[in-house]
Amino acid sequence: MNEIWAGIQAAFRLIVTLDPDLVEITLRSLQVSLSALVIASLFALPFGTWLAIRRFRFRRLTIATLNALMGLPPVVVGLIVYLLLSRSGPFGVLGLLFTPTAMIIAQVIIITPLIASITHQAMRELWAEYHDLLISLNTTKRQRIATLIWDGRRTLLTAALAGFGRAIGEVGAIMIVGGNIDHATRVLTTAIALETGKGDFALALGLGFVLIALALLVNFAIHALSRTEREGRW
Amino acid sequence: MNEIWAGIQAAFRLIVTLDPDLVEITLRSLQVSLSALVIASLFALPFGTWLAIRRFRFRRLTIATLNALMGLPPVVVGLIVYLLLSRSGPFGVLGLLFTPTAMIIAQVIIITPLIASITHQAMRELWAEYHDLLISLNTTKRQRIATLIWDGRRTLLTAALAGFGRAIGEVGAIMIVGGNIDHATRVLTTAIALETGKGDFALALGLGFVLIALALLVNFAIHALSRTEREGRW
Amino acid sequence: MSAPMSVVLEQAVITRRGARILGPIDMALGATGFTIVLGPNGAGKTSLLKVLHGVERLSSGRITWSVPEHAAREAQAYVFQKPIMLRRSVQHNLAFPLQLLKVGKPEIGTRVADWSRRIGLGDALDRPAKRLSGGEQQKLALARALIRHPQVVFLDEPCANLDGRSTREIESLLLDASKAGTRIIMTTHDIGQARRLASDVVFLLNGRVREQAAARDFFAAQQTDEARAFLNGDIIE
Amino acid sequence: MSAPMSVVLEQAVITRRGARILGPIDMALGATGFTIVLGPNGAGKTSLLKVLHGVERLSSGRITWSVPEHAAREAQAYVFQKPIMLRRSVQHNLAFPLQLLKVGKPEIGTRVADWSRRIGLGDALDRPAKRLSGGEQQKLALARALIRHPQVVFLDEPCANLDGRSTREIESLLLDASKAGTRIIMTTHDIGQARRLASDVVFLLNGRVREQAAARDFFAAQQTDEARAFLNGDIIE
Amino acid sequence: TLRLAVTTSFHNSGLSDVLLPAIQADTQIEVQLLVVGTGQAIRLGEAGDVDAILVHSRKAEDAFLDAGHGTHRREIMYNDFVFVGPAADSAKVADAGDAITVLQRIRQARATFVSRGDDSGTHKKELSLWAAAGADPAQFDRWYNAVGAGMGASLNTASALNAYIMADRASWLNFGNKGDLRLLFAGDPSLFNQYAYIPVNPQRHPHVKADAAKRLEAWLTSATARKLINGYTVAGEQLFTFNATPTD
Ligand SMILES: Nc1ncnc2c1ncn2[C@@H]1O[C@H](COP(=O)(O)OP(=O)(O)OP(=O)(O)O)[C@@H](O)[C@H]1O
Ligand SMILES: Nc1ncnc2c1ncn2[C@@H]1O[C@H](COP(=O)(O)OP(=O)(O)OP(=O)(O)O)[C@@H](O)[C@H]1O
Ligand SMILES: [Mg+2]
Ligand SMILES: [Mg+2]
Repeated sequence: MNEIWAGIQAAFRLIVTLDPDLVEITLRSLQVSLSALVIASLFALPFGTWLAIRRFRFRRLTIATLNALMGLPPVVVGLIVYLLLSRSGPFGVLGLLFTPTAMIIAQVIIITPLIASITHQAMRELWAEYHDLLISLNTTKRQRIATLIWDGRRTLLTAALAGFGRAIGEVGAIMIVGGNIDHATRVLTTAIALETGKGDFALALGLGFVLIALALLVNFAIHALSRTEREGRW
Repeated sequence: MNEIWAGIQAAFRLIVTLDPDLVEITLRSLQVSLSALVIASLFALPFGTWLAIRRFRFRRLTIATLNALMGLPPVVVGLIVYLLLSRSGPFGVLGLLFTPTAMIIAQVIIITPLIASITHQAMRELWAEYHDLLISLNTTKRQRIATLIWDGRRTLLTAALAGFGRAIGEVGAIMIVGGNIDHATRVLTTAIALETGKGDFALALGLGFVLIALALLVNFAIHALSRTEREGRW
Repeated sequence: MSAPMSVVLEQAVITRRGARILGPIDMALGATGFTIVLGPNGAGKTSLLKVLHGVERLSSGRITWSVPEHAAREAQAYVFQKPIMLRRSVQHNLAFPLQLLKVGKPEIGTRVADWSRRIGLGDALDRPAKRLSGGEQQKLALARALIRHPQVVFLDEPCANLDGRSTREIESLLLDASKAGTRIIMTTHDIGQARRLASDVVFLLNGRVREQAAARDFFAAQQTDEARAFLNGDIIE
Repeated sequence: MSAPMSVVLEQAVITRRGARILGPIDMALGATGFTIVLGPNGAGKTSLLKVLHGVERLSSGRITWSVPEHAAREAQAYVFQKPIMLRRSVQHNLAFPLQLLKVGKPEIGTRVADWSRRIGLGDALDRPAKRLSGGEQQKLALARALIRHPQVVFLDEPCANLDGRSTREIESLLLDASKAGTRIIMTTHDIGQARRLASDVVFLLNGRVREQAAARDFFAAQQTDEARAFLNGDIIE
Repeated sequence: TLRLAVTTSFHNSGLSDVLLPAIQADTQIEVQLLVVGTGQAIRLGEAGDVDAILVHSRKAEDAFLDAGHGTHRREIMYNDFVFVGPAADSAKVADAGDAITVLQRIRQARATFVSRGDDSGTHKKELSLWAAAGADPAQFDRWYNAVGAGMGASLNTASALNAYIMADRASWLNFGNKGDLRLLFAGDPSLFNQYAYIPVNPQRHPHVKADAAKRLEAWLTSATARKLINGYTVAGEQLFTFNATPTD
């Protein structure tokens, strides 16, 4: 119990003293997760939308699979990415292992299905609404997807935020491909895992609270930017 | 590279031989994650819907917070639950630590915000559509929520599946509160983490593929039940 | 039949994103009669009806029903300009308002059968309501509103998409209801229909009540040029 | 003006979940004229128009335009029974079809200004289209369809929610377009309007073409009792 | 920079925080530590993803060398394992003569016991001791918990279960969540824990920084290292004993 209190104090101390290590790993966490979010969205938003408007033979199968991939175990993803990037793996020569890039790659793989699924679900509604009009205006597939993404951007926010949340809190994969190397690939979550292992719960919790604060900050910022709630029919 | 191949073989071997340990931890994974999903949905679906229909002062704040909580780092959740359930903690007397129950509790905390956020986003659309009618029919809050959930059940599927995916693949939290004790709290993800630590990548991957297969199975089953794609305007 | 329901609007105003879309309106509607609200597109008819019914809130001013808020809401029904179809079958759409009142299953069954027949959808009970044709949806919405036997009914252009015969049937149905004491407040762009149904008329223009009179007097001689122009389908002012 | 567009339906049928909702229809529509499709609610008017336009697919049978599929689609426009509003402002709704064609900004600006004025929404350019009144939305949908100067226009009850004056304006606007060579295929429940506009009439019943004739002949003397009953607003058969 | 795979027990000791800066200063080598399980450390070496490994599991090390993944094995230092358990010490292990007896008493008392169960050096050591005690953990029931986790995680579990556990002294002393666990038994030579340094074979993996690895080895076996290692104490206790044979 008092550990939780100690954790809050630790978080407070870390923040007010602007502990340089903390700042470093926090920025790295942000950098990795935001990059992963951007890259994943570039695939996932169009793909999810495309799934919503396109009817083809194995559509249901594809969607079910996509939903299933939301359950990709991070550790396994990490392992596979590790094997691919490992020196003895096919992309070993790139020397990406144990770098932030490797962590971004792993996280992209983890969050893309999540973002795509939520996008698909949100876009089906909008497509049902726009279907006749867009067909009638003789639009190209590309134009349809663009229109839906643009007009549905506010609902897509949730998809993106879900992806970011999954990324920023993820540890299993980046631990393996990043290696949690001090001053190189250590991020908040891996640091938390480390301190937990040392039994230093106060510090672990402190870092955890910092991470949560970070997530809150990002979300408030994004919400402030896109005035989500102004939307809707009221 | 060949490890991946070896992993596929391992998965195959594990499945065909119906390795008793595998069956045990697989069933435990299912039991834990499905229980967590059901419990979380019981909170999250009504709450997310309530958020969509209710306008109150701190609504935007609440939603932003909810979205942020999608980023709860599993390790931290695990740590807090651990502290609460440990003998020195307030609920120590219950002796829940290192039991599947503890793992379920942790996972419920992790996936509830995710399910609630997606629900909220999906329900705003439907509420915009039903708003006038439900107000006009002088419905109670309860009736509104019930109506929305029922008529929106197909879109809520994605929310539930996302929650399940997050739960079944999660390792950070259950490792701490479950302890990965053999024959007691070991599940697929913790077993994978263990084998990875041992350096037995083939077995780790094998278990990973079993896990993915499991997720696919569950998703196909659910999709088969609720004929999602029959829905829509076509 | 319970207490009669009259309503009074005082300085009622709706503003949306700065623009005033309705009011200020001071108006009283009696407990009986068949009021037709007329006015050009965008005059504020729908807004007025929604305010009276309470689905749209006033930005300023007061609305007071002769009976307590709750009782008023209980006894009212509204048919929206764009039919709102529940994502359910026709019969479940009809049953919905009754289920909310916890009416017994058999009772619901008989009433649903009765009304679906009246609107000519007796053999479409299991069709998804959203797939109905425009006119069918409008009729379904009307039936769903009347199935509760409301004391006050708001109808927003209920016959806009109906064919000649359905329109006639609906009109006679409404006249019967009105005779039976149901208070009806309705908008329409069909002047002929207005003449056939109205006991009194409210003429809206740019969100304000321009004229309110008994139907006979109104159609005989309009007090304002705008009303006259409107009835002739001319450009107003 | 490019190649004239006529169309032929052969044994055209639409079935939805087992039920046949349209057809079998054999019908030819010439490259010119103002065709009014009449019929009771649920007759299949909307379905027929959608099939002709190509937004609804045939379950069986053939539809053939005199010009290649693509050219046909390019030159057509459709005003749906329920206006479909993009979740954008009025002006962006108007600009949308032009943007798709990569029309230059200034050109778009002038055309949008022109059309918004014509439908009396000149001072509502920045309002969200979804917040417009029923009639305003219908007029916006119409303008959005005509802004591309299509050769063929399908109109599904375009005046259902319009006031007398707007109806008149739209009618004259359509007549001008028709004279200018635009092919118009339209449904309405307003017989008077049908008389004023139609050059020829298609009378649908239960998804089948019951009668097809020049407007003059049709309104002078219907070949079938059903058509006669329909025009009198009587119960059909 | 040079990548060195080490085991959790070594990292938890905190010694690395003392050594790395010194290494940086003396040799300009920036050592990047990968803290992983013993098995994973070995695998990282085999794959050539690290330039050297520092582990404590003789069998695995020899296998690694026999397979030609490493150039040679260089002993650096040792620490020792200790038996930790509830202050109450229900199994009365505190006054046991040697490690074997400790285990036998725990088993007779069926006292809750937490095992790493992750094939790590520590775990292998524990198993060998059980074997020496003539017992097979596979036969044990509920009181024996193989948690399959790192040293720290296992200690957390033990502390929560208030159970007996075998840990390396370093991890134990640095462990922050002792609860009412106490160090009950230590000192039996059979509990010594030899750390060895193995550079990854450049013939196998041309890209590994062989010379840096060599220089690091030289430093690790130098007098400076001796001073730092022997001088490193936690709570006043010396953790490691330098026992490298200096290069002459
Ligand atoms: N939420 C809103 N935001 C902005 N303007 C609105 C909103 N709702 C309605 N308006 C405007 O208020 C005016 C009145 O709308 P209303 O729907 O009451 O008109 P109406 O009389 O029903 O017209 P119609 O006969 O076309 O149905 C319209 O000009 C409309 O654009
Ligand atoms: N997707 C569908 N599934 C099942 N039935 C359908 C579907 N679409 C249309 N129908 C039915 O087909 C019939 C014709 O529909 P349609 O919309 O063409 O009628 P309409 O002539 O336009 O009627 P209205 O004058 O009311 O607009 C209706 O009875 C309708 O219920
Ligand atoms: Mg209106
Ligand atoms: Mg129609």
